[in-house]
Amino acid sequence: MRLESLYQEVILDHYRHPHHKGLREPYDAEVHHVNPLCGDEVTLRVTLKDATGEPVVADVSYDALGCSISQASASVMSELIIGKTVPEAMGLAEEFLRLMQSKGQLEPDEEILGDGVAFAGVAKYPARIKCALLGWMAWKDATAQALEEQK
Amino acid sequence: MRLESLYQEVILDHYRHPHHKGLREPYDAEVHHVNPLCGDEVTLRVTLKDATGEPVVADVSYDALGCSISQASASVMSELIIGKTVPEAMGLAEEFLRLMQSKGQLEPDEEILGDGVAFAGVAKYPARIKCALLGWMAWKDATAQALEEQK
Amino acid sequence: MTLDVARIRKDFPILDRQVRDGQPLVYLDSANTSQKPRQVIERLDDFYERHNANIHRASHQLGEEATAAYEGARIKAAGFIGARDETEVVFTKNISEGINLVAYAMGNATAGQSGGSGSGRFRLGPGDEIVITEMEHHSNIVPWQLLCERTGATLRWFGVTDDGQLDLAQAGDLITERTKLVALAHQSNVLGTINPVREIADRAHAAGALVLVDAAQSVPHMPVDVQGLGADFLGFTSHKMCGPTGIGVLWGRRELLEEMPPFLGGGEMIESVWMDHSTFAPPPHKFEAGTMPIAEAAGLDAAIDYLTDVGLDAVRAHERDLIGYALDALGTVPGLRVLGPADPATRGAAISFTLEDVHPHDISQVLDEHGVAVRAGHHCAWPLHRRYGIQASTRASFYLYNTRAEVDALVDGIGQAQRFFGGD
Amino acid sequence: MTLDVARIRKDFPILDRQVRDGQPLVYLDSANTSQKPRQVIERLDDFYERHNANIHRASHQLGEEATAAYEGARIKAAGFIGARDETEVVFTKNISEGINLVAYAMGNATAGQSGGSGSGRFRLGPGDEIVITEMEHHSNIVPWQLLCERTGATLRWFGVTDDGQLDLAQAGDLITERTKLVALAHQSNVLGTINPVREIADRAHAAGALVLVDAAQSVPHMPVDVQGLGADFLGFTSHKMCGPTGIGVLWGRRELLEEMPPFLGGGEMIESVWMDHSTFAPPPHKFEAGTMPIAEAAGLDAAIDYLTDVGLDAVRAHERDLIGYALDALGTVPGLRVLGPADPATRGAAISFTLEDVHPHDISQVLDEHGVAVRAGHHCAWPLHRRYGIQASTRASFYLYNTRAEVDALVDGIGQAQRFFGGD
Ligand SMILES: Cc1ncc(COP(=O)(O)O)c(C=O)c1O
Ligand SMILES: Cc1ncc(COP(=O)(O)O)c(C=O)c1O
Repeated sequence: MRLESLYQEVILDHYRHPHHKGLREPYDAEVHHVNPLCGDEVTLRVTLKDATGEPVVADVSYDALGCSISQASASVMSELIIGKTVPEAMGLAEEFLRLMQSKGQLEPDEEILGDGVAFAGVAKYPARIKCALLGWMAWKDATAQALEEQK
Repeated sequence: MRLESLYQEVILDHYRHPHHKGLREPYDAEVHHVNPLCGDEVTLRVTLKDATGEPVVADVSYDALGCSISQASASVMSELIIGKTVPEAMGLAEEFLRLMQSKGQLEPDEEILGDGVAFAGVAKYPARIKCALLGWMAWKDATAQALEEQK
Repeated sequence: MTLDVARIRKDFPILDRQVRDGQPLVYLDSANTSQKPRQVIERLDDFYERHNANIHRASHQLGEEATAAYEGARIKAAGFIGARDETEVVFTKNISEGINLVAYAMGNATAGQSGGSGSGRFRLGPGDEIVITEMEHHSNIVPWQLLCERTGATLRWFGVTDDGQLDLAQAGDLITERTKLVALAHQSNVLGTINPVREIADRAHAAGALVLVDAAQSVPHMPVDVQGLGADFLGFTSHKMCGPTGIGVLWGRRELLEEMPPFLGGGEMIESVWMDHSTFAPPPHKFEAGTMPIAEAAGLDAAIDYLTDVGLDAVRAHERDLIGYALDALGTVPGLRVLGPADPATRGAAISFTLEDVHPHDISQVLDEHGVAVRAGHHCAWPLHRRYGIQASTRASFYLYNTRAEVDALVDGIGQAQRFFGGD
Repeated sequence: MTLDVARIRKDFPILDRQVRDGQPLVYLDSANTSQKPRQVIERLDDFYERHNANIHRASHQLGEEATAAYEGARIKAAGFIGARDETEVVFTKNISEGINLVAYAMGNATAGQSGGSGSGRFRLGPGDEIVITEMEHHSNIVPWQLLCERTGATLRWFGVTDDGQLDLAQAGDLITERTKLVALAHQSNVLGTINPVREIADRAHAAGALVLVDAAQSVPHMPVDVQGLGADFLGFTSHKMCGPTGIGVLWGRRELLEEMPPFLGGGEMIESVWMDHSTFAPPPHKFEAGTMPIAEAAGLDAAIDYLTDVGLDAVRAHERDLIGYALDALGTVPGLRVLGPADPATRGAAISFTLEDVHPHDISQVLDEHGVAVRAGHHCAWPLHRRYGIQASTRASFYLYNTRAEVDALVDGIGQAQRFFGGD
């Protein structure tokens, strides 16, 4: 049944037990994003640290109200990018965006996207793509702000 | 041929040799009306006199730019109403309006409308009805103003 | 006065569709947009295949026919809502434009423009108030926010009670001599609530205010009479009433339309144009700039014929039956909370609900997988959702072509969603 | 690159019609509105019969399909005119609305509203100037008059030469640092003149002004590229290009659309709504309030496909042939005076003329009686007619489905009108 291809077990797991959820201090930037089509919201904070000259995603914390897809996506995202350098994380965000825009034609690489590959089915449901991207867009925005402030 | 039922000889005669045309002095009221659909214009003056206690249409003079229907209609109108009392003339205007709105279903009374009956064919061409009414509407407007001023 | 729903369904070609790999379509999203009977589709075809031309401007036969189709639709629409005559009916692209038209006319009056015969009652300034309600559709909120921003007037609103009614206790405080206009929905697109428009209109008029009724959700579903409602303006939208997209109606009392300055400028709305100034046509043409949705007017005419033939009393009765049946059935679902009135007699054919632990987007997705089309989200009524402490809801909405069996399919699908997301 | 007109005519059902008791239709009024090929009509049917739903808001299959149809049309339209991408394409109900949209955005900016990222260049006040031309359609005159009235800005205009060209000698005087916006037609709907938009746009940009191009009469008839023209805004209207009524396009440079405050408020154009304020979606959605002409967008998509398949170069070449043929033939008619350029290379497919002693209304009536549909009047360009000292003209306008034989029928009919009215 198609429902299972959309709501893979991995997604439901992250939805029921989201990782890194809850807003934490301290943070470098906080953003609030909404999905105007359905009203879903996410408040997201990002903390960067600068270890080796390259900024690193030290923490991502968030509070999200929304459907299983948007919640699970935020959870998977934080899982994936915490600890990565900002360029690496931006690369992942691009990769995930590409997957979402693929109309289901792309075979995602689990090596790269980890649990993110479970969202491949979402790409077939245009109305849900914004749900899956909500957290990622918030993170990109928050990170841009944090980098801006560090200048 | 239908063209002849629209453009009856009477209409073409009035068009080629309009009666009462040209602006005359003195006058009680002057109006300028346009047909916004095609740009036709009429400037019309009316002079009333009060003979027997009832106002009488002493003169109607006009200058008109427009198609054969609008020109001929103004000519026929002035022919019909000059010399009539205002209530009589208003009655004629009503009668003519009724004819125009009849969609060609009404048999006009030559006793009442005189040369005006020639316009019966116009009622079948909705786009031309405004042409035939242009002069009449101007006259009604001018007369209302003239009466207003006499108060 | 019962509907022959089986026969009606045959008029709607789309109801034969299958979705999601072979599921028969169960369309429960008519409050969003309705489906179209073949009578309407055929009317559009006929217009384009036989009568298409621009209107008013053309002195040829097609032009006459197209003008007759367009102006005939105006007469039809006027009769449908009890307007005094067709000069009170302005065609717009949807009801949103109609509401904006009134708002901009007020803004333009404030900026000194006039409709020819004075526009005093449309002028706004600091101290003046516009009153709306918390249950309005965004289309009846945002235009007034923008207008108030531009003019310095103040926006106020009726709150909503826990059971989804306007809080009329606030009326005395809200509607005062400062009120210039009260704008409210005849029927809420979320709660289904049918508002006491007449009562509020009487109060508004007593205070010297104008009344604009958003009838987007009532005109398609029940007989509506502008005189009985005591409205000054009333709008509705074709696509929700079996008609085509691209056209709506703003009805306004003639003397108001005369006073109002124009909104959009362009061809057809003028009397005369010079380079440095223009004069304007009388209403309704004053408000119709450019080439209007001509074929769409013909389609709306056919839609009104269709609804009139079926009978709006019969439509309303049928929907009341469905609402009653649906409210009962939904009442058996654990964790399901219906927003709005519980009595089918006081509400229309939209039922919005929340379900414990399952997000509306997820419910609607499961339903869609079973062929059941509903809407999830805030339904363009975000403030109303905030009022009830929720982000979003799921809305099932009914129309003349829906059946009890489709309500069963809805309830069934909700059960599936609960099982699917309920596991741990 | 010659057109197979016989084959093309088969695509247009209405061309089989007979009018006025059995006359075959000779439709020479396409500058007013064009006829529609069955490919467009069928696309509308298909939408209503299989895919109809509201867009964006719905998370069901029909909603996905309708959204894909609507947004697909946006992508198609963007490609058609060389837009950077589809976010620069705003759907409106016609081009008149598109022009008003820009005018109101400027008015709203003046009233202090913003598009989110500042709106300085849209603010107007006394001393600022808007420049148009004497050959504009009312839809590109009246919105600017109303805007100037509201803001205190001044309206100025290019005059027109005796042979129907813009008087470019005035450019230096007209386009100055006071100029905020220059709005002009790409092609005159009366004279047929194709204006040197690029040249004027370069001057305008050098002076810091924006440029709006009314392409209602060019986009249907020739390849148009917004970049090549140097436009900042460009509008066109579906019904003149084989598409349905009820939809038009306003293209605008993305950074401008971002800066501009919203125009119509309502569902779909928002980001978030509270009772006391709202935030707005990014363009193009910021400018699309309420339910849009969805089926019409699908129809416009089909129309663009149709024109692209035929090839706009071929359309233009065919029309040049017809114009040349018609100008020659009309030149033989005694007392006939053609308005506008004499060279088919510099003009489009509309030919307006006057005839000594026969009023345009009377000519068009006689033509209509012979099945020939033309337009008589001022064609919504009243100031232009005054410029030439005339009240009205008769306009024959051609499109891809017209033939030389139809030009013959026109000339024939004119002769009949002369004979009919010439006698004394
Ligand atoms: C040059 C020009 N501009 C604007 C318009 C207005 O188009 P619409 O009536 O579709 O808004 C027209 C046609 O009527 C036109 O020819
Ligand atoms: C109550 C109400 N008002 C206004 C609207 C807006 O209608 P439209 O989108 O056709 O302008 C809707 C529907 O979307 C509605 O339900």
